[in-house]
Amino acid sequence: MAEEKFEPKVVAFVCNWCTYTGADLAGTSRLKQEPNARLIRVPCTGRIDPVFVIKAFESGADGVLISGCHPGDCHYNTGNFHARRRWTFFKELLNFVGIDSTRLHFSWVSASEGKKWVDVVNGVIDTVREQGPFLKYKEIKEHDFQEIEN
Amino acid sequence: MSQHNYDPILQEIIEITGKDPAKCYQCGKCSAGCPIRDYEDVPPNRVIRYIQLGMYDKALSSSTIWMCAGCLTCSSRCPNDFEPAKLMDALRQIAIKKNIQPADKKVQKFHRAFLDQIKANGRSYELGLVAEYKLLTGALMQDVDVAPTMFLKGKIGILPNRIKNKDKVRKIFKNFEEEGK
Amino acid sequence: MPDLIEIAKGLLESKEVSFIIGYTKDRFGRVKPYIAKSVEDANNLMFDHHSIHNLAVYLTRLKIPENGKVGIVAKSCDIKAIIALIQENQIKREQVYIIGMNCSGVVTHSTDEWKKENIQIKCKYCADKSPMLYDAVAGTAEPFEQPDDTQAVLMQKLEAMSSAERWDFWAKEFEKCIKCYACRQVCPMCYCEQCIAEKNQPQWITTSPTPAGNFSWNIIKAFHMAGRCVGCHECERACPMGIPLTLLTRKMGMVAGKEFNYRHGMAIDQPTLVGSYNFNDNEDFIK
Amino acid sequence: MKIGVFVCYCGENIGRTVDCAAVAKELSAYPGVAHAEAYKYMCSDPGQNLIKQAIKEKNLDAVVVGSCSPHMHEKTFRKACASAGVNPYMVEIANLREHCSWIHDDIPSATAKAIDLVRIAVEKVKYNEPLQTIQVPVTKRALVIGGGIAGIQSALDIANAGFPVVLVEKEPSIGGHMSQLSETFPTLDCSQCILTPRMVEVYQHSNITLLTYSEVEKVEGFIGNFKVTVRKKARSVKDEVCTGCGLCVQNCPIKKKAQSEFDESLTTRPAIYVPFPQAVPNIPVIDRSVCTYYKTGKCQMCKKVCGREAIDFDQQDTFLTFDIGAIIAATGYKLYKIDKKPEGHIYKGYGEYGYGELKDVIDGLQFERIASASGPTSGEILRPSDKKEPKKVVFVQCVGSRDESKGFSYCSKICCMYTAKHAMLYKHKVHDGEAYVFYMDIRSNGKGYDEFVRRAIEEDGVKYIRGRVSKIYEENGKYIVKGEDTIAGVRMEIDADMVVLATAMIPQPENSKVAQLLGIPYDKHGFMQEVHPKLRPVETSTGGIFLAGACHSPRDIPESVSMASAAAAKAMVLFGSDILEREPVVAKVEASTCAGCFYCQKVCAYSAIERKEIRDRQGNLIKVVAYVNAGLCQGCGTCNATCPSKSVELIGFRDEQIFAEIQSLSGF
Amino acid sequence: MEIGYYPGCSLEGTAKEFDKSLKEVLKVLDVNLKEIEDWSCCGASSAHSAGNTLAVALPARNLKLADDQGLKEIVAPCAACFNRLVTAKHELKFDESMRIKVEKLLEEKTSFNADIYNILQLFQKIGMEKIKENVKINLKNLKVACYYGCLLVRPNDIIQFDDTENPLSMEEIVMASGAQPVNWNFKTECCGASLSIVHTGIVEKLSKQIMDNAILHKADIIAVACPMCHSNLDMRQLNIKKDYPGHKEIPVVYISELVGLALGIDPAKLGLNSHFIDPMKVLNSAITEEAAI
Repeated sequence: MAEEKFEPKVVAFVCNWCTYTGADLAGTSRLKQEPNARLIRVPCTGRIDPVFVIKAFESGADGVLISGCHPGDCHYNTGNFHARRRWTFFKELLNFVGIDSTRLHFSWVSASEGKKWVDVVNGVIDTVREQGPFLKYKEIKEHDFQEIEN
Repeated sequence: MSQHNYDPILQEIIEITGKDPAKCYQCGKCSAGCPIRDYEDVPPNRVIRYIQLGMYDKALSSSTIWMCAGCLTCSSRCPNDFEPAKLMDALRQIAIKKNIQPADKKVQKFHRAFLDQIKANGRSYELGLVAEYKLLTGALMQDVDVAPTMFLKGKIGILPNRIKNKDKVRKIFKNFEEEGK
Repeated sequence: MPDLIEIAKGLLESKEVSFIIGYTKDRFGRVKPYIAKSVEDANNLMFDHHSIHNLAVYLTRLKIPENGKVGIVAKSCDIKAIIALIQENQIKREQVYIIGMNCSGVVTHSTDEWKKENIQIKCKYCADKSPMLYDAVAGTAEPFEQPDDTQAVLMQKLEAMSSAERWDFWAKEFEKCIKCYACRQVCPMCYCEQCIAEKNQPQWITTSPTPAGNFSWNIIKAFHMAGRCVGCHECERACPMGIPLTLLTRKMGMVAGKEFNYRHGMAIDQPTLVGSYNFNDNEDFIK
Repeated sequence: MKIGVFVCYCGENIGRTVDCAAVAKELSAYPGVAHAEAYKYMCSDPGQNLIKQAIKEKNLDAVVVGSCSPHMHEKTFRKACASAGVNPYMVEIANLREHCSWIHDDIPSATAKAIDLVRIAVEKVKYNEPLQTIQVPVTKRALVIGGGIAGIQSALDIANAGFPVVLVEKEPSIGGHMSQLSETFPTLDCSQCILTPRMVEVYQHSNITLLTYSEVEKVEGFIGNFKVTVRKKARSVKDEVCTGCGLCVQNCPIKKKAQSEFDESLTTRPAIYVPFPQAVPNIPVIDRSVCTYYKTGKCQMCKKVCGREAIDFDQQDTFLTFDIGAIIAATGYKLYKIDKKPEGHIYKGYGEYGYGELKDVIDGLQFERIASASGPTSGEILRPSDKKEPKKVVFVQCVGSRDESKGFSYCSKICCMYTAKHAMLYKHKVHDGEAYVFYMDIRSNGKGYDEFVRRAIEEDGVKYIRGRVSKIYEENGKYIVKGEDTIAGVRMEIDADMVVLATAMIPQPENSKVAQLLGIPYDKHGFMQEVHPKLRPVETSTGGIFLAGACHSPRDIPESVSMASAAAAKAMVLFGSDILEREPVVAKVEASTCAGCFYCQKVCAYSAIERKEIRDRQGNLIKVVAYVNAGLCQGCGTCNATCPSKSVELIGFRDEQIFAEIQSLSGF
Repeated sequence: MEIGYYPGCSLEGTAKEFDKSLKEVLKVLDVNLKEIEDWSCCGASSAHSAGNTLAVALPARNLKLADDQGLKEIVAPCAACFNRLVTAKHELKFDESMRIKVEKLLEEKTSFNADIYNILQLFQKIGMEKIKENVKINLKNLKVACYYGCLLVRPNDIIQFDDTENPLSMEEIVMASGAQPVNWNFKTECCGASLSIVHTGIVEKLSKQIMDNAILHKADIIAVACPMCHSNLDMRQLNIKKDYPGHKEIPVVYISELVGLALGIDPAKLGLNSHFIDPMKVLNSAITEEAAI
């Protein structure tokens, strides 16, 4: 993937009630965003399993964003609280093995924060673009394919 | 802490008292229970109000901060766990630093005299204290009536009790004065 | 160490427990796990610097009947695992008779001789050398010369590195992994009947020992230990390829301590870190 | 699997920046896609017909629509497909408008993105499975806990709508605190006069099962299907035979042993008693803690005088169970007492006001009783200690309320109003008396409320002093009230004959217990928690359980009544249909792989995870596994992500589906 | 029982009799006092007008001395000293940055393990029974108003001793000594404390109010546990009598003196003769009826 101009792939796992709706609002308010993000809708941040993130990187994502309701606003009362603990560990772990906060991002975006959503998404995309393609992960992935082939 | 604590004086107050004046909602319970209330030019709650409004000079120049007897009645009854008595301490300390003319010179002089005693002897020594204080204030005639009886009843020694390691205590004061600068 | 044996005999005699999981020396003098079923067996029980295995793992591997009861010889680090297992409903408190050992440290490999450079890292930063939950206590904890916490040093070194350097470090380490799952088998906290690694619908983790597969396996394994690992270092001891697995688990432990000032397996009634939350948990990392 | 892809131009909305035709074309070649087309308005009738047609012709078994946000038209398209024979849950929406065309300008990249979005949806739908909405039957019977004005209102509303109601009250009579009040603000009409008819109506209502002197013991099940056990405490009087003649009460030799709860301890009552004359039901109860018979086995005076042989000393508590569809909690409040509290209590007492040991320093409800025509002084204002008429009365607001150091941060909301009322009533009855009110702020936001307070000040000459009282102590029959008027900045020391403290409103002590029974959250004070402060103020996080009145937060009669009616309405919405349709998006446990660590149970906010024992034929326990109660599960999927062995799956968002979505990205 | 002793400056001066009586009483109750060697002033109310660090450093020096001299528990009879010592200990314990600043002032590490008792707590430790056993003189006709003042009970969260508004521990001791405490309203009102020398007028007024309330509640005598309170009530009464004609005088004694009296110790040894308002008249009239028991 040696393109002259690198366009990052960002996968965003968002909760249905706050962030997805916030993104809808951004749309209805016609707030322009960079086209690099792909949203995957889940009911609640509580549903998002760290294996999703790993899989996303394996599938060629250069950056991952996870976003849900602000604490206290969770449609399911406590889902985001449990998620928050999960991420505290997971981001530390990934950082420890070399995937730092420039690749993995978190945010709380409520249904009314269309503007914030735009800033977050564009922010993430720009940081990831600066980082360039996630070659290191792609290498080990490539390696896999060869192994499987032969 | 409240939003406005970028203000240096306010910050110092919070630093000293550990309490944010914004906590006070001006119920006046402190003034209501203050034993010295009748002798203060400004009610304690109003002193706090001045701080809230950033009118520090008004607060610092009030006699209230010097009259406060430190009985902590206000602190123990305050509905917001804000401690007015601590604030008074803080304001005194600041007033001394900024050497603002206290509305009540006598109290400040007394405290100075008291501390000088400790500095000199390691312990306070009433006769010396009264004497020095009188020199500072010129209230030479005060307590003449009780003093003799005090001697008779052996309540005041003629000589101060000094401690062995006066230097230790002096050091504390020295370092403290350094700290101020 | 007579008192251990006496306790064991008493238990087996009175039939209070159906057997006792402990340590014994084989004919070559090597210490190995041992199950004492009879009073005679009890004589073979022993405990010393070479009793390194975390026997708690057997509590889930051997099926203990609903109202059965077994004895187990356990160091404080093993007891943590037992407590954790009770918290995670793998065994009932009344099903185990814990013979807590006052521990004075163990060697890294059962064949090592007892001297400073052979002492396990975990003993270096072990905060509780005497049992925190037990039915009986045996042994005496002698103070011993602490080994240097080389792992902590390495940890700091890693943290000082750039992300890329860290990545390379781990890429090299994980490359060694042959997916033998010894780390999993020996881990008392890995009691799932079907591990996520075996789940194939969908297959989150590539089973073949390829770089990507190894990466995801080791990461997920470490993550599943977050807030649950009791730090017995058995995984690393068992790893035939010498991957420094406890770097990861210890890191998770440090996060638990730093962020939630929590240590797993300290008390049965303490709420587990996973599964509970606090409204004011730190969230600086969330935009 | 045959998937149909339908791309909507949404007029210009999508079409302007996304080349919809290209998207359809691209997708038509995509594995699994049997049909792909684009159309101007997919949500329009012709649009929907296109879909139905395609389904029939190409007999598709799954559909992906690239259109506006699923929050807009997911339902529409699901319906359409259902009518054409495709299970509605085999439909996925790709959001090409809000998440693509409206936020991008550059056509190529927007189109490329659109293609990805549709692909993601296609990949997901491949793993969708036909689902049926969960249908639970609704038991059309309501349980109302608490027989105060709120409970009464809810019960009557529901009963009048034709649904059966079980009303449970822990005291011997319904009526709650309102029955104790003298007159009510801002109209000063007599509380009893407006309440009593309601109480009687409840008693006589054919749809209401009234259980007084009873408490809820157990609550099982879920919305529409609760099973509730009620403990009917032994009254020692057979309610079915008692005529309420009152002979037993008159003849009870014990006259002064027990303090009257109704008169707030200003009077005493016999061992067998009816709380107050207008009590409903008018059936006495024996207070076994003071009755001589239960102490010594002697007396039985009541039994002797009862012509109907209604007295039954051996009566036991009985348990009744009901099938309930909806529950309304209306457990109400009590007044905080200023007395010394044990170590570690969440509230502290007021030593500076005498720890409640000063006889003529009373609280609001006690004053209500004194001012009430049916009260101990028949409405004459006389102070408790010496029954003299106080000429100077001080009213103190915010006692407890808004006092963090005593454990309260909140405003009790009604004190400003009832204090004004008290002062007014006092002035009306003691013309030459002086009334002082110590207040911090006057909060009189309600219809006619502020006018009411002004009236107290302007017409009745009540003196309002802005400041908290620092100390109250007794000095030969006078009560010295030390305060400060913070407006004038002057000290106010008043020697009063009586002091009335407007003490904080706190939840009934049983509140948190009830909340636990119902499995609904409550705050640190014990007030029950609504699910959304603005849009769902009477609903709780547990479906089918609603809140009414002061069990939620301090509130006055009108607010309690309207909240009660709101709760009743919510319950009746539930009763509007025979079955409850719920999205099939719930968790499901794979028992064979479940290791029984029950982390899922720990993270579930709805206690939907239960324990199930698995035994072999001999009945030996093999293991204990998690089991999801689909009735309670709300479908957040936190359990799914938490489960280490992935043995819990959230139907509709199963791992396979999300896995497929993620993997589809490897292409882009 | 042995216990460390921090007399404080006043007990060497105006409050000599407090010191004397306490020592006499403890002899009888076999407690021996071990005075902290080379103790220095606690800074009283003046230090914290000057600066928090100074206000903590001065007591900190003494806490250190106590620890160095191996004293596990110390009693500070003077309420002001007690208050300063406890407050300082609290600050050092819970305020890291304060501790560091203070150690700068002291130029040495702090240590503050000793438990600090006021005189009432000391009596509680000794036990009411022990006192009752040793009572020789019957004081049952003596009505005592227990005056705590401010610093014994405030700030409650730090001092954690008795109730701020209506403390009762001194009453217990009075009852144990056979006298009867009266219930009154000014137990913890302030006497003006350090304003004594500077604003004598104020202190006189406050003290008068306090005494009047005690008298109003039929007290024959006021018991105190604070030198400040004592001098303000006792010594100032001379002026009060001048400035407020018709002031009914009431003797003011230290709780230790009262206990000592009950234990049958010679009043002179207790220093009961060194008060401005002679308490002996009242005391004698109270005990004449039936002397020794």
